[in-house]
Amino acid sequence: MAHADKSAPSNPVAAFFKIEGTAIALVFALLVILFMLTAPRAFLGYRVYMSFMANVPPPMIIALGLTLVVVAGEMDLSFPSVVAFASYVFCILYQDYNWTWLALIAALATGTVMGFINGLVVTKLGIPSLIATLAMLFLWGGLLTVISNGASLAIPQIVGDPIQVVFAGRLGPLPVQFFWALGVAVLVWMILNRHRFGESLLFIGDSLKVAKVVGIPIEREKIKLFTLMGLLSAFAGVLLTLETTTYFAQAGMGYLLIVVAAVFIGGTSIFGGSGKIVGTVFGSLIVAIIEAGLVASGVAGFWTRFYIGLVFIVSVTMNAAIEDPDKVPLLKDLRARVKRY
Amino acid sequence: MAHADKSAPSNPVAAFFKIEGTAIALVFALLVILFMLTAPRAFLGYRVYMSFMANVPPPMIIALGLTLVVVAGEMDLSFPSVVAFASYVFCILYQDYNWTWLALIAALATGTVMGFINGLVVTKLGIPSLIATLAMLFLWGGLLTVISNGASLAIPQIVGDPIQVVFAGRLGPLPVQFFWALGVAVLVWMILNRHRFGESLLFIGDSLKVAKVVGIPIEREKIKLFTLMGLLSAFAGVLLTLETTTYFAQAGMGYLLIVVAAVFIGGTSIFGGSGKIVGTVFGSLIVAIIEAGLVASGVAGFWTRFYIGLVFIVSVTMNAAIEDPDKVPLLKDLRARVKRY
Amino acid sequence: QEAADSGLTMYFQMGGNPGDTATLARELGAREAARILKVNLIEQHSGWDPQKMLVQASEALAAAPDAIAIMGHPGVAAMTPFLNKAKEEGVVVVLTDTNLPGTGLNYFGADSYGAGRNLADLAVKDGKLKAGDKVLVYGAFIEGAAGAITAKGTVDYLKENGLGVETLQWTQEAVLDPSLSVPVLVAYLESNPDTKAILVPGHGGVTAVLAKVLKDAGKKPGEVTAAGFDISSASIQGVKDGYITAVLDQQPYLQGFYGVLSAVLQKKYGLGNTQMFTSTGSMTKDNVELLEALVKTGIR
Amino acid sequence: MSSQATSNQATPSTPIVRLENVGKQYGKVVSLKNVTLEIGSNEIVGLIGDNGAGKSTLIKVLTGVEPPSSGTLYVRGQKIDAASYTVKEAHKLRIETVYQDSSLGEKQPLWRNFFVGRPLTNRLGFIDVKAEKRVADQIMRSTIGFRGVGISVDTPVSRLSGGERQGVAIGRAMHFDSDLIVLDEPTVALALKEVQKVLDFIRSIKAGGRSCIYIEHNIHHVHEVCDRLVVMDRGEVALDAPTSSMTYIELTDFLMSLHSRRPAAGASH
Amino acid sequence: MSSQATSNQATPSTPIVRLENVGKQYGKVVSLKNVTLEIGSNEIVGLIGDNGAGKSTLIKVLTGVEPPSSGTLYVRGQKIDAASYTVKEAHKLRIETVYQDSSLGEKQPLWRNFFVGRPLTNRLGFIDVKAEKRVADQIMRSTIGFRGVGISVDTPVSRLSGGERQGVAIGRAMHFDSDLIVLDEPTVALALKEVQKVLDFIRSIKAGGRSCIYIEHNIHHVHEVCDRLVVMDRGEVALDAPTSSMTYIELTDFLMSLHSRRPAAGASH
Ligand SMILES: Nc1ncnc2c1ncn2[C@@H]1O[C@H](COP(=O)(O)OP(=O)(O)OP(=O)(O)O)[C@@H](O)[C@H]1O
Ligand SMILES: Nc1ncnc2c1ncn2[C@@H]1O[C@H](COP(=O)(O)OP(=O)(O)OP(=O)(O)O)[C@@H](O)[C@H]1O
Ligand SMILES: [Mg+2]
Ligand SMILES: [Mg+2]
Repeated sequence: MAHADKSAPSNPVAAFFKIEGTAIALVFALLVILFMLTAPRAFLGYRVYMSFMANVPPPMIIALGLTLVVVAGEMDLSFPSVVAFASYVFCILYQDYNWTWLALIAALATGTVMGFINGLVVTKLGIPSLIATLAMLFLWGGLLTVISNGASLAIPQIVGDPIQVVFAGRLGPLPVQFFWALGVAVLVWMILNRHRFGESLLFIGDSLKVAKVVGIPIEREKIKLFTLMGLLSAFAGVLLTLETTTYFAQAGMGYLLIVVAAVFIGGTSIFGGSGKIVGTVFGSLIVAIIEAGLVASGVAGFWTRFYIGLVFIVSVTMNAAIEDPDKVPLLKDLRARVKRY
Repeated sequence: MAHADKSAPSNPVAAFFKIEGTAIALVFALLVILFMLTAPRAFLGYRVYMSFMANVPPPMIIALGLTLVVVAGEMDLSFPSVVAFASYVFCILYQDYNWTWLALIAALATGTVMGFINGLVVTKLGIPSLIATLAMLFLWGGLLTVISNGASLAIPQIVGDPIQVVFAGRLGPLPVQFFWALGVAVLVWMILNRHRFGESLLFIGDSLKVAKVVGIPIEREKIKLFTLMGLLSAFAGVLLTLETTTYFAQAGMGYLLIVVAAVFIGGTSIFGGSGKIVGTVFGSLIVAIIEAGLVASGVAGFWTRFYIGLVFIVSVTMNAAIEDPDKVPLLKDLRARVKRY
Repeated sequence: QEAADSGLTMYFQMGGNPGDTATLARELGAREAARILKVNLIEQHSGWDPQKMLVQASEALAAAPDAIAIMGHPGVAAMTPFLNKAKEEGVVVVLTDTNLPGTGLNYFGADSYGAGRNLADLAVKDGKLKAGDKVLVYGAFIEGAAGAITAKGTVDYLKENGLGVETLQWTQEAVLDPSLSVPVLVAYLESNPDTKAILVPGHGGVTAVLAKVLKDAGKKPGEVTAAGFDISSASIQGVKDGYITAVLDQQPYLQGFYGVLSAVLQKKYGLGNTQMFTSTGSMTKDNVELLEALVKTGIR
Repeated sequence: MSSQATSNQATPSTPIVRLENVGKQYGKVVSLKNVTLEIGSNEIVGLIGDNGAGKSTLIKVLTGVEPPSSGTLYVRGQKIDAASYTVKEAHKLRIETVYQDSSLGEKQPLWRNFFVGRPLTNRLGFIDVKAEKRVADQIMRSTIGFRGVGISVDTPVSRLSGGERQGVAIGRAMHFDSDLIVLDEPTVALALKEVQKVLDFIRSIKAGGRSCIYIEHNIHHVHEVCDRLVVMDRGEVALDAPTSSMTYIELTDFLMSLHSRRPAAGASH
Repeated sequence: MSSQATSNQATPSTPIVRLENVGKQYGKVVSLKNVTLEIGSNEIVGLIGDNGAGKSTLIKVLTGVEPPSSGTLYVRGQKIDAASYTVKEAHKLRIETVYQDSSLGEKQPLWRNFFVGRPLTNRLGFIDVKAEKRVADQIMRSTIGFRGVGISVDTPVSRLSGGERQGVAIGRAMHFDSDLIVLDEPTVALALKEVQKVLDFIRSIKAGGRSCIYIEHNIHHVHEVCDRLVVMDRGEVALDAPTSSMTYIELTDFLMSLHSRRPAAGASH
């Protein structure tokens, strides 16, 4: 039996950064401080933050759902089409039929059904989810164009409607949707870490063989997973629509890389079996803040994209290094060498 | 010890479809036949095929490289920027300095160095390759726009130059680049299935723990892998440039989803440890033919994307079902039920 | 009467993705003309990728149709081999959206460069901008990208008139999901409170969120001049609310319609070398009500 | 070859499980061939045989991990529908198994591995983490092997030594007290003292009136604790007899002689 | 506690490997503590101890899988640089290991698993597949366990039974004839006859003038074939003595008494 080394300094700082999310929160804080220094006018005011809080929720909610999907060792690339579909359903029902709460329910139901079908395709046809959902991205997107006839819709009249106030209004200057996103984050955290469904996902992602052998109904849980992902994407779509009061045919497509980046910057492993919900929350914030921060800092035109890439790499590396320097091979080597000589 | 069942009919058809690539080749053939029926005007002529053979090689070569990356359980999303970078280097050296073969070498060297750096980022910083290469996609892309100032270049004068004839000329009606792509396919197949480097990749993708324990130098092999991927992407970039005689700043970006789709339609598993080179070749062809075929068949505009998604799903399912019906849970269930009642 | 029974087969490059905002009206126009003229219309979509436009042009040619409509994004040099081949085979080639100067093809679209200048001109006049005022141009500055020529026109005009021009390249993500550009532009305005105008040369979606940007940045209607392209329901609201000064319109419906029509006419009667700028008009406070109805149908 | 070809449904107590002509085929490989076997209540059955004889496969079929290719399965006299028979179903029927291949989620903490599939939840399905940790800790310390300070219930399985892992799997089986406990080479990787605990556990199964299937290559152990011996050979049951009918030496001789009596059929392939 | 505290570099034949004050720590967990140990040429050393005592960790350090946290490693008197010491390096130094955790690529065919890391290649690095298959087939059939028709060298490891897998790992060790062969619980999952083969193999190592470290919980086997016994306890060497100095009974008693003599230090954590 091994010993806990009494002499090993039980470093309280190191222990603190073992708590879920503290490391990535620090990275985010550093980024904000950096931008406060380089772009004080924008980042010392409150407006920029309000704008983030209004626009981050949709991708953040999707990223939270995707985190669960990744935990189970799967992928979902079809969410942009689900976002657009839900947005369309909501808009058209609101505009043409004057539905409000029912329109919300219909939109969510649409996303849920789409997610359910994604789940069926993945489990019943046995197609790896990455390619299956890529195909569904096209399929749903195409279907939507056919149904909507490609039109875009605007529902400016919704501003002030109770449904808009509840989901995308302002509490003072604070955009309400941000609290919804935080609510979803708490819920998803609870599901993953405290609910039997989350436990199933953890084991499914860890090893399908083990999951089967311990009696987890793999197929059913996967279908539930994709269904939930559909529901969350649809909710994101509705929030987006309520904030912009418009529907575009490509709505959601721009989120594809962003959401994927948010999940993995948050520190969730692509190999499944573990997931960091708090990480995803901050990952979404980091992804959202980078470009605005760079632009406000006056980074010259074409350099922005270069720096976005750089900040991605630095953030991920710092997140790992703060949690445990040995996770970064370069630092590990350095430490080993310093120790030796 | 188990017995081989003497009574089990050793079905020659089933055996045939166990040979690598036969199933996916059949799927491709069926697709071509389908389009011959729905769009005889285009698909009974030879010219459509010449057009494919001229345009498929770049994404096919990248997909071949990506297959190796996926075999090792990694991802590379940075290739579009590498394609563009190589294309730029080639064009500018050809145009401004009159380099020809040297321009080719410089372009390939550029891609190789970029791939090498990708490899360093993945191994030395320990960043998961999906997010690392996504970051590098932005970083390299940003750098290129800065260097090129966002300009496009055209080198129409290269038509007829030996370098163009060798790499993108025509043998009768046949585009030479297709043979280069096939050559790369053979080479990559040999590397994966017959070379020690390929064996290392197979074990690395299968289990890092096992790879370490059997003495595979994981870090070095991964760096080699990303370097090779960079080289192949650069080669694809040069072929692309030679065919279109132009460099676009966004060159390669359109390949992102296409190449990923080609690899996974080809049947390579996202979980690593195995890869189907022949599958990737046909996967690339299928991806290329779908849209053109649907368009030529007169599928009404809005429906195209819907059908692309559908054909993806049908192709992947058929590929699996032809190889072994039990791979498709739906068919397996059906068979079990039929057997029972 | 004869022309109406054309029976031609025509490949038509529509631009982005099926049904998206910058593509839809062109599709509808082309389909309408095809219906009337009994043209077998085959639609291609490139996602605005010049590379893909080239590939699709060669695929179209391989199918030996009567006519092909292309776009000029790849540039003259890249398009020349295709044009030569098409000529050899007697396939009629029509251009829409972006011109290929010097090729003498039938062209239907905006004078992109001129439209860009026009946008700047409108903004300067309506927004009463003076020399030295700081103007942000948010658009595409990468050659070959959709909107790059327009952006150049805008920037050139502003510079010629002595305004302080700042350029900001939009991202691929923001082009697809314009709401993503909101925090970026808000951050810019916060950092540069002396900005007098934001101009968006060439993107309906981004134009549509301009009102939101100004609201979020705490600007009052008219405080910062905003102008952009492509009339949409959202930009109509922006104009009504006074946040958006002017929206230029390229009337892509006409590009689709005339594109097909001219191909038929050229094939049947050899009537070619037509060039038409489909619009120089714009939407402002004065005509916004009138345009609103048409937008809902997808025609504008 | 099976000595129990005739049905014995006439016995007063119905057997806990009964396999009837069960076959299992993986592609061309036949792992089980016409196996008929039953496990009565309150008996410890030793399952032995060569590597690859089909022992683990038999267990997998029995516990719902793999559907049989042919044949029928009865639990307490009830015919089981192979299509819907899963591990979860087996748990409900009070069959508990320690599999030979690791059945632990490597990245998951020990306490989750302990309760996975059957967590302690409230009505909404939320897990009572504290209770789970407490119980897991208790079992791990009091029964199988964790006395040190290096490991706690929060340790992920990937950090455990080979024996410690096996300990978790067995502890789990001990906790979920069932009517039939199936152990597939449970003592593998265990140290001396722990092996004794496993044997004691098997005896306690018997004492508690429950049943057990015990797979083991150490004939010594099998002979020591089992009531009945079943020898498998190339997918078939080669022997099914009470332990008392054979001495340890006789059994060893029988096993050694198996292949000379039945030469490998057609090594050509 | 270690009985070999003093250096014995003065012995005529330098030991094959020598660990000096080697420690290994995983985060807070100390798996090895100041271990000093050497393996001389042509000796069979039995390494025993409780689950989690640190045996496998010791092996991993010794064979380049994990770098030690402290201490030094000598192979044939040469100091080894921990930073550049890898499994490949160990292979070059003619150390061959069968690890406790599976070291087989599940999806790969048997023949690849046999030669991986050391394939038979031509000068360009291309593998001679035919030769590899032939050799693998030969070893698998003639030494460890595959006589049936179900399995061939093309079978992926994931389809093998537990014992068959272990057979592949041992077969590999038998083929690459080395100076020091390390076996971490090699008989696990093996059937009676195959266990005998492994023991015979160990004897043949001795006969061939080579050395072996043999980790095993079955004290019987250890006592039977080993020249020297090393008992590990909580990361330290608790005993290092020639087998002849202790009878089987004495050894068992010693092992059983270990923990009563050394109560677990500070179970509070
Ligand atoms: N998934 C599978 N696919 C193909 N063959 C398999 C599969 N699983 C097991 N087999 C084969 O079935 C036979 C029986 O395997 P099984 O695991 O039941 O043996 P076992 O008696 O448990 O052996 P051991 O004592 O070595 O654990 C073996 O020859 C094995 O190769
Ligand atoms: N990667 C790791 N991280 C943390 N702790 C570890 C790791 N590997 C091993 N340990 C711990 O080190 C101790 C020694 O483990 P080791 O595998 O060496 O034991 P062992 O003597 O081989 O036991 P067994 O007989 O059960 O195989 C164990 O308590 C284990 O929990
Ligand atoms: Mg077994
Ligand atoms: Mg061990």
